[in-house]
Amino acid sequence: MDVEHHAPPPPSGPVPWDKDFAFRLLADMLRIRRMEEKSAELYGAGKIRGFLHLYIGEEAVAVGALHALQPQDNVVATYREHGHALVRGLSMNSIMAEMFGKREGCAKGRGGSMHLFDAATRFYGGNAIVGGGLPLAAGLALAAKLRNEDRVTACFFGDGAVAEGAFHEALNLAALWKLPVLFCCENNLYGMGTAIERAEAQTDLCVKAGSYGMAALSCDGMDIVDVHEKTREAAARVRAGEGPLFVEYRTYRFRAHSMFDAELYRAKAEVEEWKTRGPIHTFTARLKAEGKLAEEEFLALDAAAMKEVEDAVAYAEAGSWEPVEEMLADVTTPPEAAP
Amino acid sequence: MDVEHHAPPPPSGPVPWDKDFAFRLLADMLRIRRMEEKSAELYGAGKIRGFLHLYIGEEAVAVGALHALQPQDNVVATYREHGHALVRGLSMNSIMAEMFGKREGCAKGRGGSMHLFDAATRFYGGNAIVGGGLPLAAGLALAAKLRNEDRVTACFFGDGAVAEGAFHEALNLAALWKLPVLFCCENNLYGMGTAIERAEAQTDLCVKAGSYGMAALSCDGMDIVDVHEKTREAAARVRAGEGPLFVEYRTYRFRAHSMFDAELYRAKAEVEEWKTRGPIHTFTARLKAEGKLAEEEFLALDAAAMKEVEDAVAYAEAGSWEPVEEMLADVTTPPEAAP
Amino acid sequence: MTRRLSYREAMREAMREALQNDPRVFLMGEDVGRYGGTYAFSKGFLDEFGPERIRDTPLSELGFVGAGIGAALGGLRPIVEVMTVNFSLLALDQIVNSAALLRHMSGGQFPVPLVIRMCTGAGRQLAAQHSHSFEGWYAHIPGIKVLAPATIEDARGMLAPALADPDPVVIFEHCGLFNVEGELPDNGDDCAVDIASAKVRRAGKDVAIITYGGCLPKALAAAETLAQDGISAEVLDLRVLRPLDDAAIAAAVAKCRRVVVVDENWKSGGLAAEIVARIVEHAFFELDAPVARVCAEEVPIPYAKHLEEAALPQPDKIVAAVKGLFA
Amino acid sequence: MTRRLSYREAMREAMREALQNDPRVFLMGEDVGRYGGTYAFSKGFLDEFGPERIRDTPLSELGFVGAGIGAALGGLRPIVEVMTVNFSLLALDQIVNSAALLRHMSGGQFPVPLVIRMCTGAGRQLAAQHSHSFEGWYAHIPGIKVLAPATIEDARGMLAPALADPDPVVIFEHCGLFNVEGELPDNGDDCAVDIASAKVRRAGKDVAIITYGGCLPKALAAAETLAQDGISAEVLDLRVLRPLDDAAIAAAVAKCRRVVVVDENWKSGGLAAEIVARIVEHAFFELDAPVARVCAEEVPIPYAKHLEEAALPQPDKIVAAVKGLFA
Ligand SMILES: Cc1ncc(C[n+]2csc(CCOP(=O)(O)OP(=O)(O)O)c2C)c(N)n1
Ligand SMILES: Cc1ncc(C[n+]2csc(CCOP(=O)(O)OP(=O)(O)O)c2C)c(N)n1
Ligand SMILES: [Mg+2]
Ligand SMILES: [Mg+2]
Repeated sequence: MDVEHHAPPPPSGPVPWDKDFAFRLLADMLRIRRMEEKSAELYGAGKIRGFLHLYIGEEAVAVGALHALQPQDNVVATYREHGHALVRGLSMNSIMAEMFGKREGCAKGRGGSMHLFDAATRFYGGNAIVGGGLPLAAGLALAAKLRNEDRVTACFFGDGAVAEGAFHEALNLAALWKLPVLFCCENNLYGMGTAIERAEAQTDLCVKAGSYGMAALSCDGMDIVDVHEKTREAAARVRAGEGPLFVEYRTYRFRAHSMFDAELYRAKAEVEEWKTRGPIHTFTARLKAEGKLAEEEFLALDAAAMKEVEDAVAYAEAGSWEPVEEMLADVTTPPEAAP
Repeated sequence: MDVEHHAPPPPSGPVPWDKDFAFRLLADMLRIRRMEEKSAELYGAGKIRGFLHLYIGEEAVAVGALHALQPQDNVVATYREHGHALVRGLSMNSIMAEMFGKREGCAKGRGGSMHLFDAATRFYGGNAIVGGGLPLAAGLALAAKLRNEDRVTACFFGDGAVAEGAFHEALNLAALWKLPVLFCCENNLYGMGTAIERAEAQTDLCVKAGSYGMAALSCDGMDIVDVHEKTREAAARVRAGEGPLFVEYRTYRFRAHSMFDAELYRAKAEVEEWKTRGPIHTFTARLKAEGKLAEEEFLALDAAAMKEVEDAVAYAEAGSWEPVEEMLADVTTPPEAAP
Repeated sequence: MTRRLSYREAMREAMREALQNDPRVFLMGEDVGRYGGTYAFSKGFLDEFGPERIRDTPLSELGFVGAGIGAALGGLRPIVEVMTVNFSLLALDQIVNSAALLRHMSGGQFPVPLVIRMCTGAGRQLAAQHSHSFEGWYAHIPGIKVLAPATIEDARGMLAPALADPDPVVIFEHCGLFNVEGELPDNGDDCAVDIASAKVRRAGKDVAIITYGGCLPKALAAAETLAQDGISAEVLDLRVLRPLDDAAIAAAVAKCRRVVVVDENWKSGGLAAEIVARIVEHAFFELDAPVARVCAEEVPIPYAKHLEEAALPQPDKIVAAVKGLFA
Repeated sequence: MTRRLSYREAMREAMREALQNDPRVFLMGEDVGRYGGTYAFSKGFLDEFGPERIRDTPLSELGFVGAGIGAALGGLRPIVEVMTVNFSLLALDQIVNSAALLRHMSGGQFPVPLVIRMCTGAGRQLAAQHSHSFEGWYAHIPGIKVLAPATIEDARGMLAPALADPDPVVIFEHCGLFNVEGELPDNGDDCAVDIASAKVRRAGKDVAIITYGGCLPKALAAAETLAQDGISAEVLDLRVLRPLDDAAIAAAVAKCRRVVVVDENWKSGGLAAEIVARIVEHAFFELDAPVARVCAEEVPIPYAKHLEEAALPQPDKIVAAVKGLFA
């Protein structure tokens, strides 16, 4: 490999949260992790099909960031969005059913892994076009602004998306019009098999944000404390009307890009090094060191997560298939329903 | 008007060129100016049709920049490219004939004002899609690099193009791959009727170039000396293998965007202010002040330009129409000609 | 009572009305504000409605069309003007992959009530990159509605129902029509027309000329000429390019038994092909002759006037195609 | 003598050969290098040919396709891989407005000898945004050639002539075919096939099934079934989608007098419509029945397997369509 990516030093310093809050975030990371592990297994078993992009290793980002938002906020995500959907409030049942292609899924089984949606929690998907969500997010924020709504739009995307024209156009629009968007860049150092050094002439992504006159923060995406604290600050600034803000989360994907990836493009040692910085066990270790978490508490949280996964799988299994006759519904509004 | 654009102070300092070179550049500016004025008139008379974008006021840019290139270099331009084509070496006859739609035109009359082309001088057009030329330029430079050719590709585009995704993707590619491209941004402060302040969150375009890790220079596009000297330096750096370079020419369009523009978007006073900084008369004044140019010499250059225009019009008038039966030629290679 | 106005004035009036009636409506696009609209459709709007609702955009077709989709999801009713269909290629990903798919793909949760207007067509010597007609491509996309107002009435009346439609609607305005004038029935405020049906613009019995948009005047001119030669041509204006009005097409075929389809797309794979295919599927046995097409030649549209004219459908070509059916 | 290989291996071999034989050829696209190619088509190429010629690109479809055009103008022979047709919408402006138009618009001065390869089609439960089939759109564009290799022979043999072609060639590789295996005549190094003609893949006399790409195996399966019912179906593989082989289509019509056209585009405005329109224009009086189409349903292709299957052309639908012509 001609580029190497070393993991940052392990997070340190006190966890500035009360036990309850810390537990909620830890629980959410575990819920994602267990759901993802199960999903990989179910993919092997042929229950989940299509493309499946796992979030394992990156849990601190979605959990830390989404807990900094409020219920009225909008969320726009990518095809690697199971974790975001779950933390945003979609039931694991509806996510799992969606991945099974069942009608009880959050998109009736039409979308699958890459297209989770939920109007109730303002979760706008689930977009399988890299960069496709960024202009949408700018528009959602424009609507909020013109309607004088107290609403931040958080838009998640990867480092790979930064090279797309859509990124450029959306960031410029958002900055030009001072739209309340939080651009959440999950920099896991690779877009599929392409290391950021081979995709970006400028690998300091915060510099890029500056080229739109946009404020930017970078944080350690393996450290849920850093993620959450910085995102909270960032969201507050956006909410206060400062305009858009760019947050870079430096993170790492422990698994393959999708289920079809032989991982020829990165060294095993690099992956192993980052794994030692796994967001769940470093956070757990810190909480334990501070005496905020006992092993049995951890096990209880983990058991709950596993139970939830088990239930979700059962729910998905028991789900139904959308009848073929209904397939054409919702392509457009039926004429009779139109005003 | 809620934004104002003041002209920079008039250029000063000695003209660092010998008389011959200074005359050539002055002559080229005059050739463009007279050709453009005539074109406007011919548009009124219905001889030239379609869209016609005049370059009046911006002559120092094309003339100063293109005289910094070498014959083996590539040039990629926009729909406001009559001046570039002329300075690059296309005959005024072939340009005028093209605008008349005649077969003797540099694109057989198929392209018109926005689509001048010339393989002999490596003039790759004439592109009516804003930003469309930038990826092409990166590709031309990639070919030169892979073929080990001593060839710089100069790509002209406006401030408006900077907002396009094509700009972003092309600059990143060029910087990432260290391609020999000179990105020549003609910042005339407006994209059609939209002032740069309403199009770019970051109006310092050199900052944008920096976001691709690309070196950037800004120059006074109303001062042919500044344009030429900086472009020469820039081209030399690109030729030496430093990678791409971004040059901003701060200039101003004296005429309407095209022949259909009521110019509601800018104050007359602003236009008048910039006109006092016209590149031809300020350069003329400097040469005269230095004793390098006598009034009769100026008049002779101007007369020669007017004569060339007159001849070009006669040539175009006398030209022929491509027969309709040949219209389908060159859509693709005819099967018999294919290998 | 009628009043006379141009296509441009009609569309302008329609936009103004929409902006006045619904605070959720706003207009966004390149040069819609300070410049007054590329084709002067929105001149004066900036003063009347302010820069928040008459929103000049940077040159970022993908970005601002996508932002329009997001704004629609966020509760507004955007009118996004893409200057011309030529530049809409840059935005096509957002139109297809977001606007058109979202409602279905989300299980019905996210309809996108967006109107996209764009100028289309050739005929003004703007050369190859500025003379496209991609209506056929747009009409291929499930999830959107495609309109082509060809008359003053439709230019005036299609916008309101398009904005009321819960799904994305793309409106194609042919650049050759902007200065055409016509009479509009003085209905007070109710100018809305349906956006579901095709319309017979001239009744006839010997041949049906099926067309839309910028080719409608050419088809009508051809029908005049044909009348002098004793051929009675019906002219059907499709008006709505997706979903197509199959009943109206079938009725025209049943009545005339001979059909010429006219559009400005390149012939291969243009919208006319779809019309032919549908006629074959639904009314094959009612045809007395093959269905003919008069479309653009398969060439980048040239700048020179005589070549541009030769490349585009023209009344004489339509007349010749009709006569060919009687040969 | 024959040898057995997969579609993937065939295309891979063709690329390798091109890279070995012509130093002007290089491969560029997302993840063609370190990753080994999204579908493993270029695994090992990076080591063999180096990063200059096996060029990983950033996610910038418009940019790197445009760069491919420029590189072709600059004297190279690029093979640009757009990962899938879905993402090609982002590059469509460059393909239409530069690659396709340049030669004509420049008065013949600037041909663009470029090959663009892309994966197309549905059937792997990738849902709406990853299941498009826009071959019909590409086949609409004058100035480019469009190929759809459906067999091992064509996957192996179309690239060389495409690279030799002085104009842009777009090659659609259907994702459902990659693992299909077949025999290849062992011609030594000469694997090139023509890129001008359609080919009869199965001879028959009662009905012609006209198709291409990923639908070819489905058409052949349908023909088997029909044979059991006593209907002899000819299967014509178009192979070249632009320009279409009119003579081969006319021959199939003349022979069988009944036709079903099968493709995976959405029905309205898909390529099948063009085939129908041409048959009507050139062979109307030879038809014993209307031409039928079997295409994708007009719906964003759903993820769930049973829905995806229902949305796509299938052998049983082809069989039913054929039988409908005899009813
Ligand atoms: C426009 C587009 N091009 C290519 C792809 C194929 N693709 C899917 S994910 C991906 C990598 C994206 O990387 P990044 O943005 O860093 O996100 P990550 O997968 O690392 O989370 C690619 C190339 C796509 N889905 N969309
Ligand atoms: C992609 C695209 N969008 C819109 C247009 C219409 N248009 C032509 S020129 C222009 C302004 C471009 O401004 P700029 O890049 O600053 O160049 P200038 O005209 O000032 O030289 C616009 C909007 C176009 N030709 N292409
Ligand atoms: Mg990444
Ligand atoms: Mg400008």
